[in-house]
Amino acid sequence: MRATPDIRVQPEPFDAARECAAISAASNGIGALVTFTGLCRNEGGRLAALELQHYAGMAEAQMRRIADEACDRWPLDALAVIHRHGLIRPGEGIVLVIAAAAHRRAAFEAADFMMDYLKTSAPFWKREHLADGTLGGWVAANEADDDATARWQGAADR
Amino acid sequence: MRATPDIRVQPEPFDAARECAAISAASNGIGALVTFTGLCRNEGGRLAALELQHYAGMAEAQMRRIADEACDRWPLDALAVIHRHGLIRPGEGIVLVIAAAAHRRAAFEAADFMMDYLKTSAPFWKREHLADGTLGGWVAANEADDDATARWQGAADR
Amino acid sequence: MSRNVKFIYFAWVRERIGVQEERLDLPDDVRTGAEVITWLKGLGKNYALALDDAQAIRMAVNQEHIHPSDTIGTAREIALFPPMTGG
Amino acid sequence: MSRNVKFIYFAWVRERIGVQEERLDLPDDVRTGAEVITWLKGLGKNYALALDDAQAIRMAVNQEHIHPSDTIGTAREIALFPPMTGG
Repeated sequence: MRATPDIRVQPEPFDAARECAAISAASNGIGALVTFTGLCRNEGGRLAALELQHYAGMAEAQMRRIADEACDRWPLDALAVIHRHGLIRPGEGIVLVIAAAAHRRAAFEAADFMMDYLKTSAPFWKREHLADGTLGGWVAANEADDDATARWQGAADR
Repeated sequence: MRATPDIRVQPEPFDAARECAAISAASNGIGALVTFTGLCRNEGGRLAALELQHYAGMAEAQMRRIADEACDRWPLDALAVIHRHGLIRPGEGIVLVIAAAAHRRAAFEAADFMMDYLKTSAPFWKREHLADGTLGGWVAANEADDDATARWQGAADR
Repeated sequence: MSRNVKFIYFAWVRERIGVQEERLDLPDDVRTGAEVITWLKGLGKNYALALDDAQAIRMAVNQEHIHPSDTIGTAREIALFPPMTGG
Repeated sequence: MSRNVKFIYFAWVRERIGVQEERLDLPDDVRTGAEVITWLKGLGKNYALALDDAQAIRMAVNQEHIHPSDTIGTAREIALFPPMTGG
């Protein structure tokens, strides 16, 4: 049976351990659990926080589209994706992806795929708040992220 | 600075959340944390437990060799690998890999690499204990695991 | 002939245009994403500045990504923003 | 001429040979992994049965993997086992 993704966009911190425990408890058929946590770096002390702006409504919808595609591509037992918005301090989590499957290949690839598409097609924008109290610039998109996303668009896809 | 892998072979359960927290707390430069947990499946109710036999001494040494190679290949902030031995019940963790890096590609690839090599070259053997109280057979190695490991042995390597 | 459409802006597009969202009467002969951008740029200097670098502008219509060459169809909500940097 | 070597067996290799580990005097003319296996198989039916399928046997010398064609060098400890199934 195809997994139904658990999608959340929230200002509150998430608890990766609690989410993993809930997923593990739901099935004894899971052999592989891959967790990706994207954390706010302090950029060598330069950064006080990241401000995450998002397009409410579309963010959830877009995350769900990507997650549904992952569930179609890989035999997953569970897929959870939580993305925070608002002000996030260094060391705090920004995004959490958990993919659970019978075997590790599906779990690794689904989590990796989720992150690549989240980076390039989920409507979130990061702005730096600097340690000296000033407002920094908007973070520029990374070309490497587009390249990473392109990995999943082979001729055989769709 | 090259990360020093944290390698453990133990009969006791591990706590992925505690290990992640320790790694996150050690550095505010981590942007990506990938956690892989290999769990004992119940195989549709057929399995009472997996017995993990290991070659003490060589298991740690081999895990360290693989982890050192991962730290040479990818710019990691931390790499932890914990493998259990003894009797492990369905739903319990068998192996935990945590890779931390500034960016997600290194963390994903290092964790994936670690698992592929653990599967094919770390001296552990699994035997099934069945739900009906009898002793099952030794689990056969999976050809797909050899193929997965071969992915890392491109012409450009070493 | 025109239809009333809700426009939403994000990140530095929002800052340069100077509003978070607004309702505008979009002429019926504006049919593609690229035409929407050209039309907006005619509304004022702030729009021209915000949307000057076409390569750096992304669009969504009714909360789905579109390419500049795509037609906007029955757009109720059009969003304009720089490349996304979530995750 | 021979040297005293510690042999360790794992999984079904251990069960078929019937011991977990043992010390054996390995003749000096046994130089490669493959020669070790051939020599062991001559020690008795249990060894022959355990090591019959050469494709399914893996070896480590002094706790490092070797190929059957590799020389065993100054082996203090030789381990024989089926393909590993950890992780």
